[in-house]
Amino acid sequence: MEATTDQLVSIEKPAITAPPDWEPVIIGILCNWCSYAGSDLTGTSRLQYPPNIRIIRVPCSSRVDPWFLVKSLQTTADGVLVSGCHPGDCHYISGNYYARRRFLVTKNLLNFLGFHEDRVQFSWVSAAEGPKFAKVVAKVTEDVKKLGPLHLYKKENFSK
Amino acid sequence: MARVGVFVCFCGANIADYVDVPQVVEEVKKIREVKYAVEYKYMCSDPGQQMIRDAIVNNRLTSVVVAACSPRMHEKTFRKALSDAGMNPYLLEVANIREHSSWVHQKDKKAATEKAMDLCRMAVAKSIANEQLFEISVPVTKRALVIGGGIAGIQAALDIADARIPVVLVEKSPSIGGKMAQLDETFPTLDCSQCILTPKMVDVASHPFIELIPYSEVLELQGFVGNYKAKIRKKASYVNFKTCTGCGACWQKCPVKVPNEYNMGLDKRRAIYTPFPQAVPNKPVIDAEHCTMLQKGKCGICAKVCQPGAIDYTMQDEVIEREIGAVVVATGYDLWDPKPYEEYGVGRFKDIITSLEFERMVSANGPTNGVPVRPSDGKVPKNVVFIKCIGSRDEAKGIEYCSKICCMYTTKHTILLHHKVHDSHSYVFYMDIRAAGKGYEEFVHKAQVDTHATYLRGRVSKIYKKGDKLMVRGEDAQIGQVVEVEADLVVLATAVTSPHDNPELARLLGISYDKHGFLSEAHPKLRPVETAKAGIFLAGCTQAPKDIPETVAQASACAAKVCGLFAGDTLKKDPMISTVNTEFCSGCQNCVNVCPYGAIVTDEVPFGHGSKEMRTVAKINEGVCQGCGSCVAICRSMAINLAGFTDPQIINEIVSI
Amino acid sequence: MSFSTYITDQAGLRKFYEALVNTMETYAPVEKFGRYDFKKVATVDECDPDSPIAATQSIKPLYFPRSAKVMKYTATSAGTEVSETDGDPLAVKRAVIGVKHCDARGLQVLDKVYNWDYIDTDYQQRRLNTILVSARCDRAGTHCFCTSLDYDVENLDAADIAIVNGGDGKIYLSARTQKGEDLMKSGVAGHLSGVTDGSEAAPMKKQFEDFSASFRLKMDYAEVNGNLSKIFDSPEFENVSANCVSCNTCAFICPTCHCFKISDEKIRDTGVRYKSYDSCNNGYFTLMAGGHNPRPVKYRRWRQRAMHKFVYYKERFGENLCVGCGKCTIACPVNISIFEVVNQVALAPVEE
Amino acid sequence: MDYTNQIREIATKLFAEGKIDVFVGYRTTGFDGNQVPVLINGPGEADRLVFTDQSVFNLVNYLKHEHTRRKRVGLVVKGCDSRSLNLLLTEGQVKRENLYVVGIACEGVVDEKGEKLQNCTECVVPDPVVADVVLTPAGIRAGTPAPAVPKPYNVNPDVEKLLALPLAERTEYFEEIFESCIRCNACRHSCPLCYCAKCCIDQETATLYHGANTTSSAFHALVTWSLHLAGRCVDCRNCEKACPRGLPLHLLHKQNEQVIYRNFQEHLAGVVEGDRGAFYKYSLRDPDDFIM
Repeated sequence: MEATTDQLVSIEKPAITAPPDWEPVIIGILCNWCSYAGSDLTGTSRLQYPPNIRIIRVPCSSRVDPWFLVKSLQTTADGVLVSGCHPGDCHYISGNYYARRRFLVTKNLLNFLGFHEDRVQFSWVSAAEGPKFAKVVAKVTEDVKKLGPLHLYKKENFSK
Repeated sequence: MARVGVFVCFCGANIADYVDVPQVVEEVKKIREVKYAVEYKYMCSDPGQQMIRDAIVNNRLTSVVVAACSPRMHEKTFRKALSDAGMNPYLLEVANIREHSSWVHQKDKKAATEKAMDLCRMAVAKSIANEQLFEISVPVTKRALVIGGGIAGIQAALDIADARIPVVLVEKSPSIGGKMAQLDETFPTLDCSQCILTPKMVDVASHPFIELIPYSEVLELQGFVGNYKAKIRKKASYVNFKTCTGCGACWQKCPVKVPNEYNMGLDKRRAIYTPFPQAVPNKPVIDAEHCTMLQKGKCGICAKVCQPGAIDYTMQDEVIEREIGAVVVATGYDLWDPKPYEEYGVGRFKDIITSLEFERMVSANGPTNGVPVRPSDGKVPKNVVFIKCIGSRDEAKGIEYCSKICCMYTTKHTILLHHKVHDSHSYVFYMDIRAAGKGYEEFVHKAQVDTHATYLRGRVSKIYKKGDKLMVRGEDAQIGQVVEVEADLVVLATAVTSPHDNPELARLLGISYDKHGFLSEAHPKLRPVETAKAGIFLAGCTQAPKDIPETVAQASACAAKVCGLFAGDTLKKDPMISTVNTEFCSGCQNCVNVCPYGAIVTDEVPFGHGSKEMRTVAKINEGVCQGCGSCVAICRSMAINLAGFTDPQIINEIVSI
Repeated sequence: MSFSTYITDQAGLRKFYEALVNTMETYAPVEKFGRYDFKKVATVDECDPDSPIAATQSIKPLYFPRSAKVMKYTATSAGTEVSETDGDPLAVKRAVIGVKHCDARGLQVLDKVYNWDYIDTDYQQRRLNTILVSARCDRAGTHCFCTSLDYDVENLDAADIAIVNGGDGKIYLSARTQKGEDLMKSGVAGHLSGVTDGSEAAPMKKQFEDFSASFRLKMDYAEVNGNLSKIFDSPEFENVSANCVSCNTCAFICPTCHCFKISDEKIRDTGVRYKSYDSCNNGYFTLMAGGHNPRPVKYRRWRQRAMHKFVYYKERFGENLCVGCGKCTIACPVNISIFEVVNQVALAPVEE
Repeated sequence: MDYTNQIREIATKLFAEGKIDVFVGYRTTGFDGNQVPVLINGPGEADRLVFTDQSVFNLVNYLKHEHTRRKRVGLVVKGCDSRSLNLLLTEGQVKRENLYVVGIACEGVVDEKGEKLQNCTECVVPDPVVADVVLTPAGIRAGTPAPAVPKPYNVNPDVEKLLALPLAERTEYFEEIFESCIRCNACRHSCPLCYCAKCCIDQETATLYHGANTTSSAFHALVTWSLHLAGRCVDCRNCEKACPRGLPLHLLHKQNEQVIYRNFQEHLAGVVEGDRGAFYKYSLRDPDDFIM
């Protein structure tokens, strides 16, 4: 089947077909107060989601320096999810607003440089949104799985 | 080299059923820095903690990783175990293999196990970069500031002061008492509002630990928990409270008449006035806006009649400073202006009044001495229509929330009307009757039986005038028909809104507020009286609409929080806060700009070793910093780091997956 | 011992290049973003052997790469396993064409330091396996001053095979080393005719004379070198370095700068140790672990750069650590010329 | 555009009045019409100063050097330069009272071939936003308050062209850039806004993570660096001119600038006094649709 123009436009280089048993690694950077608590709620509610995500806890989405995303994509991750409190709900009053600006620019820049836009995704997940967290992780995992392994600008000693 | 101990928990079957724990232990043993790894049934149990303590001592561990449930659950438990073994508690990392692995990947043991291994590896890598941290002690000024002198502020101030902690009570108006002082009787017991409130007001005035500053407002709050400095503006009252005896000669003689706020403008007060007879302090103030002496320099009667000579027309606003350790915000509420209900003729028809106006009328000390009358002609009304949810639960015209108290006070009003005008009849248009509370449902039920009030479920669509009557057209949803009621008086149960100046207050206090202007609590369930800013607490309707018992309960809770805060001589604070490496700080002050708490100030350091020339750098105020890390991520020079979440720690996690 | 010389024309030279490219791995200047860098080429068309000196990166990276893997290691509780890195891609048999003579000359200077004290075997291996085909320029560039330095520019022995424009469409290819001679004999020069009568000497001499007459920049090396060694404390260093932006570019593109730093990149248990370029113009270059920095200010770093190039290296190895290629001047964002710097400092009137 | 005489006069006068210790301007190198920055220490050297449409380098860069730190400095700024100066003032790196700013009502500068530079053709604020005096074709006018009326915003054709390419082709293009980068950090050092004592892209600062001089490390360094300049970059292109590999670094900055301009209330760096850049403030109306 031939790819449509739209697909062509968004196919990453190099388009490598993943080995059959390949599973993507997603790094999830979650704020402690909303999204991490939400992910805990997903656990306590026993809601199942794909096991590809590795969660890193930070106090607030505003703690997330864009170079964490770059570093993740360059080393171990095939995709990154950053999640924080909904606008207005920030435990630290305004952190997520600053973060939101940085994320938009970072996401656009990475896409400009050749990363598919689904490699870096963001979500607002509140402490009450356990089901949403499960959905978000499922979506990110599926998106990244479709894209295949990430090879752009990987560190040389990357192997897994 | 780092020596890490890893303790993997079975959590009974919670983890062990879905994660191959022994395999995880085998895997982490392969990590170079891991010198000890073990699994156990319940790591959080006493024997489990003992294992950790023993291993720390026996294996000279430099950091500890516990792979178990969420760190939000047992981080504190395990930190304590580390402390007990003589290790710095912040050398602990928790790998969350229960909420993040075993519970969410129950169908795939292999994947869950692999994920658990990765999570352990990440925690080990992070723990290697962990540093010893020490709790921060902050000295405390044991004095509380209560903003607002309504029932919430009064209760909080009294409770705190009773614990022998000095309180500064700031009230905007000339007297404390707030909205409750305007009420006649209170639901559901119908006890007299004044009777239960005024003793408390008097207590406030006479309490040795309360400094009451009426007719004033907070201008500025600087500092941090335990160490705030408040600037308070005392508005010029033009009356020297020290010499004034409160005899009342001045206001009796004052020729200027002004609508009386206390009575909702239904009668007049003078330009020099005490808001109401039981006011505390019972000293008059001059309303400068209306005083002819202050406006035009003519009159001066009050000064002439004042025997103690307490009138001082030259008085200026005065700004005073108080050092305080905690703040209770109790600024109460405003009532929603029903103007948008044009179809009701609000503003056009004099005989449509608000509930608080009705409340004043039926109050014995009100403008009509307790008899409800029609504002248009002064006649006593026979048919009164009460309309609920004016503004409340109305996204189109008002606000979407329920104001919570209107159902109950409207019920009370039907009773009061029945008491005052025996041959009257009440009609109540309502959407729902929300009577959740002790004795509330019974109260509503009793009122319906006693007063024979007609309850009509439905919205009023229009009010128009017919003769001197008001015709209220609405729907009775229960019979599915349009009904029209001929009313002498219509009473609107207007919604409770946040005080209009709450946003401004929130900004000066550095706390947040919601889209309706109500101040935000730190956690809707578990921290309902704290704000996100340490040392600032919320009482009463400033946080959300609530009735008197709830308000009083919250105020007492605030007092308990304040007393708890002041229990020691110093405050202990989580050390996971930002630190500045002044060597690399370039002094751009972007962090100062971004910090939501104003926790970053500037400092001067020498340019180089021994240099006399100074340069500006950032400095974290340890007491204020809450550890959000906003400053860390925006610091281009990488001069700021957040203890517990440093760049090396996070990068170690990323690269060790 | 003398090696053979061949005569040809532009077409023959190109054929020779083509033969080289077909015979072995060949590196040549390839244009990208308006600048040239030596890259592996599959055909002569990809490259421009006559690339302008100003826009061309030196051949240093072919011997001393920007970042070389020193080792790879895996550290687990079972112990640390160090593995040599995979085969050195730069140590295979290869030829480099389009080299300027100053570049080739730079390698001779570098040889000294790489054969001293610690013998860098990687460098030696790369050097041994590489055939340098260098051309002498016909005209000096704006910032060139190679003839001003204390070595025999006429001597082309830095290259294995030297190419000189003999005028009248004639081009001379002469083998200068045994390596070069062997290559020429191996067949790549099959289409060329050898010169046996010594007739190349006169045109080559003339080309050199024309070349050396084309220099804008000339200095008295002996005086500069002599003065510099005496004026360490000259305030002039501060003036000449005033508009330097401390950007390090000069060192990174210099054919003779050879300072490096060691860094690790680690993922999980596996790490790679790299040896990468560093620059003495970098403020952190001399920062010590305890926080002391002997060269915290710009002029001290510039002094170090000038003195190392024109005095210290000379004292130790008998060679000047600058070959006069002028690349640094062109690359410099504010066009600071090391020629001007050393002249200005060395010839500034000394205050009594 | 030739203000050589006026600048010499101003510099001489400033030195004579004792208002400055050093003057930062341009001089010719004597060949190719090439101009380089020069720091003048006294009125005697004022005749070395020139200013023409070849005065390209953003001299604000020199305000971060130790040479000018303790001194009162006179300097020449064009429109874009003045925006970077504005940022340095806001970020407390220089004190306004120590500066005498000679603004140029810039008509655009040219490259070696005499062609107007791309950033000049796209320039939004050609008039200096900070200046004591402004040299205009009509004569000298007082500099403050400078009328900073941005011209219509121009998107960068290079960025747009790349954005229209399929992802893989774009990647190929950028891979060559990152592969060519030699991590000399000339870009960072020639940037007027990169004054940090410790830079995130200095190999020294993160030896464990991106210390090497490889393509992947160059990617990391340039991306991080451009994000630190996002919302601050004034498009003077000092970095691009400094790059010894000729890399089109403006692509990164322009891409960020365009995203910021489009999404954050048409934010332009350094135009408004006191504005710290797009990342140091926020609006409740910022786009949220890219977040799940």
